[in-house]
Amino acid sequence: MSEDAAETLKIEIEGWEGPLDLLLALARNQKVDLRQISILELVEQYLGFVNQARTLQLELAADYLVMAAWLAFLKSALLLPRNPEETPSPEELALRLQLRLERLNAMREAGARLVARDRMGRDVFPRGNPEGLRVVRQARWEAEIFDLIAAYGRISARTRPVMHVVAHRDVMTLEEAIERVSALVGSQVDWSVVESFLPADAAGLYRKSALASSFVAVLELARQGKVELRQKSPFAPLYVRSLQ
Amino acid sequence: MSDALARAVEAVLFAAEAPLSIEELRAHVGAQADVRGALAALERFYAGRGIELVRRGERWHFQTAADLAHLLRRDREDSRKLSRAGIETLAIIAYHEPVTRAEIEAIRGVQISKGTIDVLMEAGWVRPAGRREVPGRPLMYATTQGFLSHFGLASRRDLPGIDDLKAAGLLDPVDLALEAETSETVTDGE
Amino acid sequence: MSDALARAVEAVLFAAEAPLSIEELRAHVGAQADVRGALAALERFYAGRGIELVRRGERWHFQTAADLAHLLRRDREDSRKLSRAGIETLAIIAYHEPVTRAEIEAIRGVQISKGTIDVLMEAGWVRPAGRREVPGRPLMYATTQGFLSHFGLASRRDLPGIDDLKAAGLLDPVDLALEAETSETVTDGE
Repeated sequence: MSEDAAETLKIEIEGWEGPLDLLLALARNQKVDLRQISILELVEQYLGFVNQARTLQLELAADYLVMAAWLAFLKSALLLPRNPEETPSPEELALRLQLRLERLNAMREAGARLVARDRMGRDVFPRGNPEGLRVVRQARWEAEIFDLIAAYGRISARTRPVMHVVAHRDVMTLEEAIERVSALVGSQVDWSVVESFLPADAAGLYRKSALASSFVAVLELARQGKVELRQKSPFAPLYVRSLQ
Repeated sequence: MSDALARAVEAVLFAAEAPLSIEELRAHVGAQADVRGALAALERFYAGRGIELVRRGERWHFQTAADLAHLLRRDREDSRKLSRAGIETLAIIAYHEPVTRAEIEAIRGVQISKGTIDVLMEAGWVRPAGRREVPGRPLMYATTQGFLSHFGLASRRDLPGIDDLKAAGLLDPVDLALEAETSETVTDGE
Repeated sequence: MSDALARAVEAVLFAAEAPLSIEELRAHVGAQADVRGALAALERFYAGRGIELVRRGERWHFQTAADLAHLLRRDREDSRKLSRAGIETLAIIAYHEPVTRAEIEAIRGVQISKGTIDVLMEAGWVRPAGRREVPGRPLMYATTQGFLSHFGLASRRDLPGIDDLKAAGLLDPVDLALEAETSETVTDGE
């Protein structure tokens, strides 16, 4: 390791971005194509740097020491009589290291060429005051005539005075019942149950209606003094007799 | 005037954020430069192109040719369906025009937002139609020719009347309509 | 290609605030227009002038000629001064995309701080580009249209030296390159 390199390294110790970065800098000091690099020489330089840092009592990050240990192992593996069974071989490990250095070097150079290009806003400029392009969005509103008419129907239905329409049912009105009972009661001499005044064919809802109306009719006729009523107990048959 | 100078003035004017005076141009391209000559050359060069070099007072700048302004804006139509509030409001205006917003609300039984009538005006179906001569002089609304043609109507008289709506079952209160479907003994309640 | 069309494309590109694609240009000048032909004509027309028409990715825009930078360079500091880590990371993404953070770290030999990629994304040069379908599904990164525009590249094929790097196998992962090398050695040896 040359004196010069050691001096440089001493000064720049803060600047390295990790062991691979340092290795690349050392490799470039060999001033040969990275493909021709001597890995052994590189290992010597790296270990020399680490030792120097130790003697200067500089604090080295752990990854530098890990790399130093690995390189020391690689060095001995490359120098000692090899065990052919051992994989990966030390040569392969050395090649792997060399490939990694080549890759990092390639990207470092590519980055430098990239940032040296004519860059927008630094070397070339877009128009300073563009008029700008405008997209004018227009809504095309859609509705069908049926939607319109149905909507009006809906509003009218919603807001017209509410009319409750009761579906028509067959009923016997009170007037009808009074007439019937008045006519029939006169033709009977003895007590008769209310049900006997209902139309013979009355059935279902109509019969219920007729019964209710006839009941109210006999109450009305009794009030008028035209008939009298008799019932033995609550819910027992109700008897009617003419008073005339 | 050299070609190199015209190129320089061209680039400086292009990149400038505001029109530049002769002095400002000189500060970029050289104090001794025949900037006026370069500007004249550029003016000729760009005459009739999509870009023009124009003078505003004592300042110069590039702008797009005025007759191409229509290309710089692009219309895009999105088709959108009218909301329920929108269609109901439109229906009320069509059947009752001219009608104020308060009257529309009274008929709908619901308040309408400002946006609802705006949308109908944007669609070109509704227009302001004078003011009602009552306190506050509220604006009245009516339908347009565009409304008639969109809905395929020759005139507003073509809108189905209340009797037509009733016959079509469109006026049935909801609960009755329901009963009509479930029972056949229903007769007209009126 | 008509002169009228070249004028129209010229005006639209000139007015645009960002590079435009063929489709975007068509939206302004007419769907059937031979925009490509017009662009070629404009490119020839502006060659060597102070303004140039350039393609960046699939988009086109006008910019000042690079050799006039000295007239235009603004006094302000380059606000996009990148750290060395930033430059290397950007180069690795550009030459290897799409690439994961672990792959970037493998090439650089150090961990990259979260901020490094953030700065590149904030500059608009790098974007997330899906996930690698390996355990952990790491995010991949790639460059953007803005990257091409900023560095004056018509496409990624214009990246400096990319063909040589590819031919030398320097853009392959180390393990792949190693396989190639060792298999060669093996065949040599036999």
